[in-house]
Amino acid sequence: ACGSSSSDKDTETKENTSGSEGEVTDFSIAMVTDQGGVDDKSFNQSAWEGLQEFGEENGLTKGNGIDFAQSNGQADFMPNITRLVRDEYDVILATGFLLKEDIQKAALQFPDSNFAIVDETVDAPNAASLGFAEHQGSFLVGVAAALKSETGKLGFVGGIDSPLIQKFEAGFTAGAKSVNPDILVDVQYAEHFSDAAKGKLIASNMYDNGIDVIYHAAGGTGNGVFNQAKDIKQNDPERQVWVIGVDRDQHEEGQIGEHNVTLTSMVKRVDVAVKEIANLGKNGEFPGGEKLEFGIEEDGIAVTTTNEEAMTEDIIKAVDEWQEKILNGEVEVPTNREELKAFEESL
Amino acid sequence: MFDILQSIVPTALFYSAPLIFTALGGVFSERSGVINIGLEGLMVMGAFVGIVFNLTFADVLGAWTPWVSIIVATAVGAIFSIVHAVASISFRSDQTISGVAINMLALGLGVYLTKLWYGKGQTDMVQQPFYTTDIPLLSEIPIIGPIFFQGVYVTSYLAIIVAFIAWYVLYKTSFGLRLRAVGEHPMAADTNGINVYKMRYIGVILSGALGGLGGSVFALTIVSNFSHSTIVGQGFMALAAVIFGKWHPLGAMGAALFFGLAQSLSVVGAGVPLLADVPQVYLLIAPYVLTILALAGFIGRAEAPKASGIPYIKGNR
Amino acid sequence: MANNKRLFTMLIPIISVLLGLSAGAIIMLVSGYNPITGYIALWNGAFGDAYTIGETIRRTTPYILTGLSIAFAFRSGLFNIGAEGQVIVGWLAAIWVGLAVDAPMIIHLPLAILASVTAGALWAFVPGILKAKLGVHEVIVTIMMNYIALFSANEIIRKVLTDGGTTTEPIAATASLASPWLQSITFYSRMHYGILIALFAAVIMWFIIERTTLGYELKAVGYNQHASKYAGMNVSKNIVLTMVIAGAFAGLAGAMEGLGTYGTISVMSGNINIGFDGIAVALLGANNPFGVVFAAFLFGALKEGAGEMPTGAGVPTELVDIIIALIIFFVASSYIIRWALLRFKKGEK
Amino acid sequence: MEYVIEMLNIRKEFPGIVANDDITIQLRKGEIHALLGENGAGKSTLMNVLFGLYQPEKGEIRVNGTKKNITSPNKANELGIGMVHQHFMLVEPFTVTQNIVLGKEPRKKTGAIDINKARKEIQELSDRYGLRVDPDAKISEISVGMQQRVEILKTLYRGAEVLIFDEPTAVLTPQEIKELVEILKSLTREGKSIILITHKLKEIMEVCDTCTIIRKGKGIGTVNVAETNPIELASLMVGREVNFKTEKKAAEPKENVLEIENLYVKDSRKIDLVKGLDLNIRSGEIVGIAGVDGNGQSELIEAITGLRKAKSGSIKLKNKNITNLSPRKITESGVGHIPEDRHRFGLVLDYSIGENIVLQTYYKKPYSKVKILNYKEIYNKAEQLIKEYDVRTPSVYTKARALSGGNQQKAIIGREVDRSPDLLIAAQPTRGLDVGAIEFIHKKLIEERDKGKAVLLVSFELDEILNVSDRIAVMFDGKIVAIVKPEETNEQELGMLMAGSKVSGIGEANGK
Ligand SMILES: Nc1ncnc2c1ncn2[C@@H]1O[C@H](COP(=O)(O)OP(=O)(O)OP(=O)(O)O)[C@@H](O)[C@H]1O
Ligand SMILES: Nc1ncnc2c1ncn2[C@@H]1O[C@H](COP(=O)(O)OP(=O)(O)OP(=O)(O)O)[C@@H](O)[C@H]1O
Ligand SMILES: [Mg+2]
Ligand SMILES: [Mg+2]
Repeated sequence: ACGSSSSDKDTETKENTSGSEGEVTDFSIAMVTDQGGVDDKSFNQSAWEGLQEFGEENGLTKGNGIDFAQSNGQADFMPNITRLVRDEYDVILATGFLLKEDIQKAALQFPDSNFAIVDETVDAPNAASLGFAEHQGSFLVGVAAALKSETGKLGFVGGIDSPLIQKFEAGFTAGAKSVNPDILVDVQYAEHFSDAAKGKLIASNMYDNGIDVIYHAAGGTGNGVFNQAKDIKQNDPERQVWVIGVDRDQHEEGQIGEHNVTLTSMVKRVDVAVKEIANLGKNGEFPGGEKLEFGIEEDGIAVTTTNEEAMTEDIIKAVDEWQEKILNGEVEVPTNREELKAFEESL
Repeated sequence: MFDILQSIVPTALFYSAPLIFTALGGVFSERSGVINIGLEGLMVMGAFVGIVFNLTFADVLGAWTPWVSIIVATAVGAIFSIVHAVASISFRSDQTISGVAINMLALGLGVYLTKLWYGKGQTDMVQQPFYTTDIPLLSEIPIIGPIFFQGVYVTSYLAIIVAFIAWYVLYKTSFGLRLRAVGEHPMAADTNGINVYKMRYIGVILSGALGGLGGSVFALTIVSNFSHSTIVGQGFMALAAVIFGKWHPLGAMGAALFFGLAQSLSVVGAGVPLLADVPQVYLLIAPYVLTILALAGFIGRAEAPKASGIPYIKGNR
Repeated sequence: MANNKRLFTMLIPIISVLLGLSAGAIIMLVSGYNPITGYIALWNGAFGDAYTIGETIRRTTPYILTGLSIAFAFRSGLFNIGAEGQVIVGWLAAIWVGLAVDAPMIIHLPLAILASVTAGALWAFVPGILKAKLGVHEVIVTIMMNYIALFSANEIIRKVLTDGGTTTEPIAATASLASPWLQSITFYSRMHYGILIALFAAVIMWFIIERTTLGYELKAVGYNQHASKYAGMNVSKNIVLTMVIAGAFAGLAGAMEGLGTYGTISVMSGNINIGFDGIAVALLGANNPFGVVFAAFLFGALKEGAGEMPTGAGVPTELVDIIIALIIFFVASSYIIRWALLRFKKGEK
Repeated sequence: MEYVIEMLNIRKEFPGIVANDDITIQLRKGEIHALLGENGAGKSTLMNVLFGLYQPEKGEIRVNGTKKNITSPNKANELGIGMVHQHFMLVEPFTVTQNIVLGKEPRKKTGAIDINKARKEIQELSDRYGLRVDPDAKISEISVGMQQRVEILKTLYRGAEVLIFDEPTAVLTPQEIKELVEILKSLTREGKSIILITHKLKEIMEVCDTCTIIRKGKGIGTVNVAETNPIELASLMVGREVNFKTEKKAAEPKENVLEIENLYVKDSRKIDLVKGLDLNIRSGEIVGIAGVDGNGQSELIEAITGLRKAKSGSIKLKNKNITNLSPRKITESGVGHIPEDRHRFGLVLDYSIGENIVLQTYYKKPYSKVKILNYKEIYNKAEQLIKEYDVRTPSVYTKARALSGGNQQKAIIGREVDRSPDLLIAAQPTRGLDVGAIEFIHKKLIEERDKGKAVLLVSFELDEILNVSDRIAVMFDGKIVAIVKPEETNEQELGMLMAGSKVSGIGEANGK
């Protein structure tokens, strides 16, 4: 979730700039990571993969048409953006809501460059905002969770209480209640994206209280949730405890012996969004001043089914049905607590 | 009530265990007269080594991996702390400065090596972390058993046992007497034929070992991987536990348990109907406010070992 | 003799920096990087052009202030690990005033700065009064206050300064330290007038410590509380005052970030580290105000330059943390450097 | 081969100073050998060399005729050399037993210290040499005298044959000194040999067999105590004639300066130590308080100076009530205080001499204006005072820490007297100082009296009390139990009064 998800600084993937092959374009695009590197197995990584794919298709390589600048903290954002402006990239892409202010400022300062930001909205004629319909994905994993739950109690662990994470919370709750209006959803925020201990404490408390599926949107704090679920599984393989991953497929994190506690993951296809904006830019159609939302329809959001054992036919079928309802507008997924309230009342 | 205890106590225990180990390390170091602000760095080093070793040798060692990992982390922590020892004992550097440098060095080194070896800023999750168990026999005691001995990490009890060992060593053995003497009045110890430098080296190295142990236990029970944000302030909480516990092993243990309990309560509290309407921020800050209140209310003044912080120079008064 | 001493105080930091950089070069060599490209990247990242110089100065600014905060407390024998929390509340207060007040710059800006100073001072007052009246160790209380500051600030940003959001609106221009002129000469770096405030604060600290009766009392209390009491000084008052002034410096550092660099405040996930780094800055600067300025600049340059190392040379930025840590060790172990220098000199004769 | 210890032509340098320059001292078995010299002459340094704390640049040390290299205190212990340091080497939070066995602990099989065995061994030693201690008491809870006995036991426990005492009597009360003398004698009876550093010539005459004198780092020679006298010793040591009897005119006391009525003060353990004390001092007189340590003297002074709260009663200075005012208010009302513990209270050791000179006046003109210090004035004042009071220091910028105890004391006295307070309190003002410095300080106190000031002198040295005071108030159990005139009493009588026994004819007096 959340741009500031745990985060790691990165190492350079040591690729050398070499002559490019294939069809060459003089379009160039570079990205600034939020607090994390392009190998964070999350957000930044996904964005960089999108750029690389774009590069492959267009004969661009790192340092030669595509590039990234890594930020280790808030203090690095602006220097990185400015450096890329000075290096005359056509489009400068920022991954994560943390960069909002800086991109906003840069867009006004450098009217001749184009900017794009993932996960936030900025207001400038030369900047595009790339949003995701996280609520839609969260709705679908909510459906899966409700169907999987035997106790009728679900948990949601958020990183920092913020509009973005509330979108996950609202979507998840709405999805769960759509399946089972009586289901209970316990919502807790760790107020930290990298406090695994807190995550574990919350998860432990939730599982103790009979919750059997927890959806986390908490970055590194989620590690603690996985650990607690796996610990329970280790001691009692029969017990049904599940975690729902976020941002990317967190199947690997859930593996414990022959079991896997990751029910599913709500994947944000940042790569899809990034590739799209790159292509638009290349074709001279940069959507400056616009706000693009990548939802289920645009392939921007996906629900994984890697855990075949857990995601039974029934569940997948139900998820598909609800997905259809979202696509055809039958269901309007709430994006915040107020809308959620209205949604619940309408059930 | 019983249910609440049964959920609070084991969580408090797992939260506290790494702090107990590390704080005990701090007690040894400071009792020998060397301030150790570098506990955070020692934990980082322990977490790093514990995770890397675990990842590397899980295939070979199987179920023994976490145990061997924490032993290795203990050893590496001990070796790493020699840097602090050399600087602050032999080179007479300001002990606070040296400790701050330890913190920066450990984090820098840990993340640098992670990037060098794994090509990314964080490691994968280990496949062989610690798991909770029921302690044989004890867990069958009625009432007490389920609360204290079911679904707990063995490392939590190891921490408590180590605290009692530390107390025995510091207060009952001649080694402990000498170590404390060196921290109170090094010149008196020196004129009694005790090698002040040697004792202080031992004190610091013990803190490195226990800090490394604490860090690796934290990583292998709670986080499962290593990155720059694996240890974020636990070392400083351990330092607070040292002072809170008045530089006494059992006091430090008590303080660490107090922190664990407070954290656990703040999480459990969110689910208690009575507290449901209390804004979450109050529960979040409650553990820290409680600590301050406890200190102000009834723990009060605590005296550090007299000579701590002062490099010993032979012949100087 | 006296000459020697002065020479050594000058030489030791320089030797330490050189030793730290050499150690960094060795580490790069061992890990298969080219140290020369590595250091060229570091240099370019810090001083490569007007822009990076501007950013280096911007980064130095809050370091100076947190360094001063911790150094000031140390001079009175107190350890302020709480600069971190004091920065947060200072930052918050500055933004609050920046957003809430409507006034011409001549009133608005000083008011916002004053708010940050007051907030930092109040935050440090708590450990100060507990230490003075109840003897509670300031280290624990300041650590706890850091967490309280973090969580409370986040809550206030969400509930008061925004409508459930994570970042506030930018402050009014009348409360901003940002300078279009400074930005234009540094290719839109975020350098702002705060550096002048920070340097001025260093002078103030020097003046308080070295020239005023207050400084005389604070140092006396730091050295020997019994003698201070005997001399008729109010030890409790001095402890509280020291913490309050230290907190004021740290709060001001928050204003630098809030009014100068960012113009906003965002919900924070964990430490912002300006306060913790301030400990190293203070110690590196030997708790002397001008030493602190020098150390902050070194710190700022290394940290700023580090950003260029991965792109410029493929070296992980953490190398710089290692180098800084080693420099601190070398400075701290000046005794051994002194000893080596003396041997070297004797050998020459 | 008759010498147990020989230190031959020892030279020891410190940066910028030669502390020992070609000094020789030879100790016979079973004798008590005095080491005499002014403050800073190099006595402690020489003994630290013998004890292995310092390595000499030149010279050799022989133990029982064989040359030895004493590289550490451990080595010295092995060679049977023990030292009782001037500043006790005791770990305060530890018990007596723990301090004695530290470093050589009897152990049980479990690795734990065998405290019972240790206690037994200590009991045996203490019985044998008459060294009464409470094995289970904490050091912080026992008297200075007992602390010293612990130090002696420490050396004996380690099998010392040669014992070095560095100014053992400086901190003791007359009673305790008497006990110590007995202990020294019993040690030599048991065949131990002793080197004794002391500034008190009377003690040398009383217990020592030989005496080696050093002056400014150089050995002056060794004399047989039986063949010399105090006057000769003093002039050998100082290099000039020394006056023993302080010259003074009769006092001319005038109005009351200090009036204390029914004062009660608690100590840090919350026990009443001053219990209904009455005392008055008039201008132009020196009142000496005689008493055994621990009878409330320190608490009395701290209450007068505002460092400790009085529980009840009143303290008036020139008719103004100063009870429980802040130390600053009291100082400003005209009280000067030469504190008992100069390192703890008297000086900020890390401040320069100059900065220490203005410790109570820094906030006043001309040393500061509108809270800004004027260092020129401060150092001018300091220059003036170090000249006037003969403070030997490289400069006024030197840290107080680097000065010898005597010179530190002179700086404090200069500072306090120069403020010209109406009441000057001098607590143990000459403790640890050489005769020259003592003479100087006594002269200054009397000068103040003659200027019409009131002086309160607290001292454990009955000599000092008898020589300097115009009236002697005997303090016992928190009260003044008698007021006597120095010319109408003697040490024996004072000793009895101090021990709490009433002497006929004097009875109880309240000083009114
Ligand atoms: N560690 C040291 N470093 C530098 N100078 C020293 C040191 N120890 C002693 N001195 C100096 O050596 C000289 C001799 O000191 P020493 O302590 O031997 O004198 P002392 O005869 O014991 O004096 P006192 O009667 O005051 O105890 C003094 O000038 C003192 O300042
Ligand atoms: N590092 C040092 N540098 C300079 N002088 C020193 C140093 N260490 C000790 N001294 C001096 O050495 C002398 C010997 O110390 P000693 O223990 O004999 O104390 P002292 O002079 O008798 O004072 P006091 O009796 O008040 O403690 C003192 O004058 C002390 O100031
Ligand atoms: Mg001496
Ligand atoms: Mg002396």
